[in-house]
Amino acid sequence: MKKLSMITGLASAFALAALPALAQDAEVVEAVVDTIDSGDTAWMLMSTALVAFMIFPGIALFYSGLVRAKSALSLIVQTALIACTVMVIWVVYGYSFAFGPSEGMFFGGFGKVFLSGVTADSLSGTIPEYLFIAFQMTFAALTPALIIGGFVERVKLSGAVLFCALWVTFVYFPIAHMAWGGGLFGTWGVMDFAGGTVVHINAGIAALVGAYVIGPRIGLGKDLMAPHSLPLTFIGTSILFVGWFGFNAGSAAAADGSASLAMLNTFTATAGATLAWCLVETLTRGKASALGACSGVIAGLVAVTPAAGFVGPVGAIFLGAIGSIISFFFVAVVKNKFGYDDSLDVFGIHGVAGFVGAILTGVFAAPSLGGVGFEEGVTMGAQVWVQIKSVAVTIVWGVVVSFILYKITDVIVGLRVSADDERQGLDQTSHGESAYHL
Amino acid sequence: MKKLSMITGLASAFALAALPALAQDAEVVEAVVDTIDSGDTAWMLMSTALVAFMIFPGIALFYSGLVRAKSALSLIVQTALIACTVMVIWVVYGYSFAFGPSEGMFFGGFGKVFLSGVTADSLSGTIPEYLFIAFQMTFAALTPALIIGGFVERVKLSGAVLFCALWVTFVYFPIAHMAWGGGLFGTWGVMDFAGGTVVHINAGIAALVGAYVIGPRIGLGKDLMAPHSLPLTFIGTSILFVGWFGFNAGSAAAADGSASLAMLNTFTATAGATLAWCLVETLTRGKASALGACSGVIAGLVAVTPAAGFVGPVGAIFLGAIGSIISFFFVAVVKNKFGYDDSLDVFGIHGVAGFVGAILTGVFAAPSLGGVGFEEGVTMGAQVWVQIKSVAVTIVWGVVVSFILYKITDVIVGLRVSADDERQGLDQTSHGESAYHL
Amino acid sequence: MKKLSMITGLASAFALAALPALAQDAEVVEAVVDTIDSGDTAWMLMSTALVAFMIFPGIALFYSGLVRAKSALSLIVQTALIACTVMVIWVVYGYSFAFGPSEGMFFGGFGKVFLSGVTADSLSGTIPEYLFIAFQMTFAALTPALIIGGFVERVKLSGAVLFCALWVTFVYFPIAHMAWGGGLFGTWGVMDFAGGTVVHINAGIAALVGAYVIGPRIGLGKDLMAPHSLPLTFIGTSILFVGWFGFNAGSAAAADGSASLAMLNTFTATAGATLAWCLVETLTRGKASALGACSGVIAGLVAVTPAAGFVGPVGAIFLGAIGSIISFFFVAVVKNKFGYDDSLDVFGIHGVAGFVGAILTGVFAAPSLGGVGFEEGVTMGAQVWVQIKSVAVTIVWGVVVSFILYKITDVIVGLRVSADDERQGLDQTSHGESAYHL
Amino acid sequence: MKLIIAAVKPFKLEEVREALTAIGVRGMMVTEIKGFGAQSGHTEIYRGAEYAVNFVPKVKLEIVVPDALADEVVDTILKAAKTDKIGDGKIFVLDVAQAVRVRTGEAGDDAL
Amino acid sequence: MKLIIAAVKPFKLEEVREALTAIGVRGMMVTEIKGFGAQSGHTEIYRGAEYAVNFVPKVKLEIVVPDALADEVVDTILKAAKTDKIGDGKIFVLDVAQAVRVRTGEAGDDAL
Amino acid sequence: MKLIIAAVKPFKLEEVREALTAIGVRGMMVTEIKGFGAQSGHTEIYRGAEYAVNFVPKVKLEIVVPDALADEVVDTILKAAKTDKIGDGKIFVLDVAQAVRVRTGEAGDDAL
Ligand SMILES: Nc1ncnc2c1ncn2[C@@H]1O[C@H](COP(=O)(O)OP(=O)(O)O)[C@@H](O)[C@H]1O
Ligand SMILES: Nc1ncnc2c1ncn2[C@@H]1O[C@H](COP(=O)(O)OP(=O)(O)O)[C@@H](O)[C@H]1O
Ligand SMILES: Nc1ncnc2c1ncn2[C@@H]1O[C@H](COP(=O)(O)OP(=O)(O)O)[C@@H](O)[C@H]1O
Repeated sequence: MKKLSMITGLASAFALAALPALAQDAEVVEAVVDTIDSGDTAWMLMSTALVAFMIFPGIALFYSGLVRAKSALSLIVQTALIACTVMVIWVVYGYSFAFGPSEGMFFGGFGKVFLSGVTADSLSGTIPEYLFIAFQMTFAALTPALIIGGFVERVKLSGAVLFCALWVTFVYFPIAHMAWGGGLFGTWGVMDFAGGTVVHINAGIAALVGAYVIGPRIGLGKDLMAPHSLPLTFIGTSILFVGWFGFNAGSAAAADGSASLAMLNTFTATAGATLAWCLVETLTRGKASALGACSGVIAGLVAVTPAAGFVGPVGAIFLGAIGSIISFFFVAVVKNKFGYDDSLDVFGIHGVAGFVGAILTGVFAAPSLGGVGFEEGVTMGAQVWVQIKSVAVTIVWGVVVSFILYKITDVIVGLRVSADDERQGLDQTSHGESAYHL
Repeated sequence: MKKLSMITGLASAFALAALPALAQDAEVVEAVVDTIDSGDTAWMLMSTALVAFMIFPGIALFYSGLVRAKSALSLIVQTALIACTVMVIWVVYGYSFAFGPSEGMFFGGFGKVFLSGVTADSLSGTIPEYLFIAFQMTFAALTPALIIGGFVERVKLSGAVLFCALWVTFVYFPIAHMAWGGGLFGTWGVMDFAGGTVVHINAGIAALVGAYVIGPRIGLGKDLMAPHSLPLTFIGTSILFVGWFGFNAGSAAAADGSASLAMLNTFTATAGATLAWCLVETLTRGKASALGACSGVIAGLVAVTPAAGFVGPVGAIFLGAIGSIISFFFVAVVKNKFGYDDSLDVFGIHGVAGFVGAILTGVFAAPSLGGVGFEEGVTMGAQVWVQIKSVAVTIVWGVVVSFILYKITDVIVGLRVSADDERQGLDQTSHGESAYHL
Repeated sequence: MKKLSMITGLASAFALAALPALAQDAEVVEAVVDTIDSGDTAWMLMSTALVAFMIFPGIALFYSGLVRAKSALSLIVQTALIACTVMVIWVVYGYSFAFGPSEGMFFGGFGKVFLSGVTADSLSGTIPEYLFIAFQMTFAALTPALIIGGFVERVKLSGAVLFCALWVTFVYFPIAHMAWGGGLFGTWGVMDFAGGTVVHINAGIAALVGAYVIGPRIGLGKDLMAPHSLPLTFIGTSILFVGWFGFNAGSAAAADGSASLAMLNTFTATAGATLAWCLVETLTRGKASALGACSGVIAGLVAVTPAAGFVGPVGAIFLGAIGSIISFFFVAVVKNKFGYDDSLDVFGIHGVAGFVGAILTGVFAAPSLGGVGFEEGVTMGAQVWVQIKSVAVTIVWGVVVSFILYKITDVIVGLRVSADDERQGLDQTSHGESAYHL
Repeated sequence: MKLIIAAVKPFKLEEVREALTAIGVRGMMVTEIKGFGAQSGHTEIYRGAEYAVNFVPKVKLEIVVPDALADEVVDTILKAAKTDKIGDGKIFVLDVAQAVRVRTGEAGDDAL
Repeated sequence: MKLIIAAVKPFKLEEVREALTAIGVRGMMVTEIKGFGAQSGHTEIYRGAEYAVNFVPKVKLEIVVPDALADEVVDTILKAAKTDKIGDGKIFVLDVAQAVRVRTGEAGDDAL
Repeated sequence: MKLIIAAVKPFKLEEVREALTAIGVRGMMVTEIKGFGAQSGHTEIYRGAEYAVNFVPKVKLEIVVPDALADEVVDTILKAAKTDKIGDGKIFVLDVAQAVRVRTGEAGDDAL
């Protein structure tokens, strides 16, 4: 709830002074805004549906199109079951762990397990608490679904689902609490408008660790592993793009100027990033590609996520472009020097553009660069330092805990299918189906 | 209009006492809420677009992917022309028949044919009446499009369109009037938040009768009739899922706590249902499938439709799971014992999960199970009895009238294409096209 | 901004008298409506996302499915890069040229380059100016993306992008200023609710000129050039349909009765147009086709664009049907008599249905035909004459300037790829990819 | 040994395969092809553009069998693929010089 | 009888079919294949991953004709499929022992 | 000249192609086919409906080579395609009467 309170408070204070998101006393804010606003509620209902759209079918299609036809359905089943599992966990204890009433730095406590105490009248800022729960649930369900891009075409369904259930419990909820639930990062005054750290860096790290633990696909670097359907990937990309308006502008938790700025920035950062990726492609190999355009779109969206309501529309173009170019070089050059198989570049795009976005939010938020400015008394240097600190905590936490959870999962249900099953394709061997009968 | 008035009234009374939807004197309610609310209007505009999205392309893709490639386009053309025909009928007389001013139990009368008397200033609760007309129009257009899943790959286009035109006139409008227009079910105090009876049971019944009258596909049980593109079906499923937020949360007719609860329940019921279907698949045959996940999603959405604003988020998980499991056994076991070819399981999923949802709404609405409770003085048993009665009326009406209308259609334009045309595929023979030229 | 002010003013005055959109003194209106309305903002946030959805992936898929598989990705890359380029241009100078503070008839001036002076507090009517900027940006980005349908499978990527950058600067921004920015058409009192002239006629003309300048595809009339995936085209069509609710109902710039009417009309006009196209197909060649249904949908949407908030729901059915039938005959009969290759019928549908819609808006707006009526003292004849005049100016401007810009582009980067590249397909030769690896 | 090539109607594939299995054929290669012959194709119209599709979908079976079995295979396909309508297909027989099984290296009739 | 197998460029299919029809060929089987030969393939790059696609799309025609017609068929394909650029394709001729029409059971040249 | 037809496992295609190139084979035609043989297919279930898919995906290679090269080609494929598991495939050898290169009109071994 605090996330909302904060940003709502921020929004109303917008005309007077631009403040970064920081933890405030929730009760005080609630005393001020204690009636429902139907306009804010309308926008948050819609934003929630938009983020749901990013999961079903956004990320599933984006990923499904990128793998070989024989595993196209496995990404769909994995995404669906992971997201559904997290939704159940969310109402059982996830919401409480992340946004519960406890004053802890890392943990929201058990006070709201089974959503206890919440009714249709409960408010969170100017919107019903049920709606805030639903909105935040979509974030929690989307994030682990991003991770599976790191080890496609070889992971066991049960392994993927179990790992994600553990991961949200021991990584996502604590870090969400730190960032939005009144925990550590909040007390530091981190600026993370829509979850660059909690969602993207977090997922990128877990995917990288997973790619390392699970090992590369059989035939990597030898067999043709070209995307089986780029139109499918493009549909997925576009749905992610449109859904991201709910993700970013919805994070204002209101239908106001801050949401509007976040939306405009989401457009311009994406535009800058897409043009940048295609330009670099053209310069380095003579051709701009459709997968390049899609990759640029995602890189831009990731980069602008923490910055959406804090920077100006022109600054966002540069922010998106920088995130995109660095991701490009990571994916096209750096990655090839290492042996790991982060198959769909979850780390290369979500992780890398996530880092860039988190740091640059602290830069482009400066009023001199068109941003809304820092909190009273905070300098750009100080803000960048806070940004770096919270990214660093996320990385360390993510690497260590994810590694342990992969190992535990491997022991309990196993992480990888047999070589024969992998060669035949997961659709046949794990799901008993074929994607196409044309 | 009454549906809206009711639920709007309900919503504002939410804090005081939880009441099932029941027919009230519309004028009285309107006297109270007679100004437009821009937030409610914003959400209903969006909800209307979301339900439209369920038709174009939601249900069309869901169905199209499930048939063989040679008939992939026929589902698209049929869906489009049926929906468009019903939209025209709706403004001509449909709205009047369903929501017209008459006091009848089964019929709204002719008072609003051609939308006579409606202007841009007319209100329906807190939203413009034009918007209420548009919202309800999408329900009327979607429902018959569901039916055609019962007899795919063999029905004549003209037969399908004519039947649906007759069916909305003699089945949908009367039952919508009974449930929402101040008719029979309303006077009984039925709880049907978003149309489980009017839409899903109704469509399931008509599809079953159609499958029986039209007969099975040539080669059923012998030829490979596997879905030609499960990715297409998954896109359709996801769009149905996202559109359903408009369907369910939009049925609150406002951007408020009731809509928020309906949205959250739509998520959790779907999650419970999807996990349940895949779990049962895993237990019975060792593999969870993509089509299983899609089927679970739909079963959950159908089951929660009547319950959306009445049950609690945890209750919804169970409600979805139960609806899903019963649908699974129906589709995978019971259906095979009979010879009919309800090709895409419209009855098996919309009908069966629709029954389960309608009955269980009367159970899970109990405050002891986390629901919002029954109307003053109504017991769980009494409510369940009302639910059963309205389902029963719908079934009897649907079976009898649908059967007659199929026969009439068969006489006028014919229902089934020739065996040769069926074998070559409807795309070539009815539409002169091929879905793919790869 | 004036567009918004006008229509907002209109909306509030709706109860008293129905007025066509006309240029008013912006300051006066702003003095009246100077506070943000969260409901209007919520709807406009959503409308903006919906129009974005028309670009990514709406129009790209619609076009991509219609070409041969070997060029399927080229439409995606072109759409993406054109839209992103225009977004950058928009915040740099486009918004200023179109909606800037200058009093000119054709040009908004440099007063708002780089969005100078706009903050999160700036309002445009009842919504934040940032949001108005974003909403209008999606129109500016969509329109040139429509044009490329005129010369698919043969245009150079750099040529397409450069042409579109020039075209928005010298055609779109001036005409948008004339229609909505307080320029020429506004002073005439044109009725163009959502941009029939600015968007559709404009794009149709440019496509036709492009098809003529660039020349037909190799093998036209000899090789099989059937759509490679009509399901893809249908998905695109449906997304355009749903996105168009943002386009049309969003053009009310508020969540009110006018938006509701616009939405309802968008439905009924589409229904009329789709039925009409398929009926004519059935009468002329015995079969209704899926591509016919998709074409009818688009023709109806185009025709109702200028009329959306001005005509009645029944009038809209006829307006859509007339636009559809005339487009059909143009595309199926007239076009074949000429040698040009407007490959995806941008002129045949957007241009032709655009003309029909623009003219008929002046007819069906008459109260006697169920419309909201003309401005005080304006007769139907006078209004039709204004509609014709603004269409004529658009055509002349569009033909002349577009032709010059194509020639300039051809000199600078070239417009057409080599015959060998065209034969092999743009995906391989321009983008280094294949759409499918099945 | 003989290579028997047969072009038949797609919906007859299963029936033919079963009939052949019944007489002891243990392997074949199946390809989806476009057939051209007496059976005419169809016309597709996309908006104004009309295309004559001159080919009809068929499946091609290629079966290598010992000489002794060849006639029976031809007869069996003849019977199973027949619908008595135009476009039922053709069967061609060619001589095969050698056959080898990859897994074992067996050659000649043993490889089949 | 002869079986004539030809691999040609896809966009030449219609031209070849028409030329063959003109000289009296009444049937053929057409398959989309991946060709490998002197004409080189191309490279595709997906993000960092580069794939050499060594095959070039071709169509394969299989035509059975009476011995007397074989040379003319070969010549006709030669002429119609030629673009004088690398990758124009190959024609192979094989002996056919027997041909049968499924619909009628006719055998030999009558079946063609 | 000989026509060598081989049905092999799809993921072995690249290896076989490389091995053949190494011994001087300069062309081939590759087709995706459905194989039927000792290797059994699989079952797919869609809701209640169960389908036995009796065919296994294979690729078919067709290579025409001078008589002298034929045995080496067969041996090379044997080695490269082998996994020692069921379904490794078959190789068939047929006589070719004539070969022509479309581009140049060259005939016989020169055409290969
Ligand atoms: N001369 C031929 N060479 C190769 N294939 C042929 C030949 N004639 C026919 N076919 C194949 O047989 C199929 C059926 O032949 P068709 O002439 O249409 O009917 P029918 O077999 O009834 O005479 C064709 O589609 C084609 O694939
Ligand atoms: N020895 C061969 N055996 C079978 N098919 C061949 C052979 N050589 C070439 N082909 C086929 O002919 C096509 C064209 O051959 P290629 O060598 O590329 O060009 P060209 O015919 O101009 O010499 C190849 O793609 C392949 O399908
Ligand atoms: N008699 C045959 N004629 C033609 N193709 C055959 C024949 N037998 C096998 N094949 C092909 O070889 C493939 C492998 O054969 P199979 O019997 O499954 O395994 P194995 O080669 O290990 O004995 C089959 O899928 C089929 O394509």
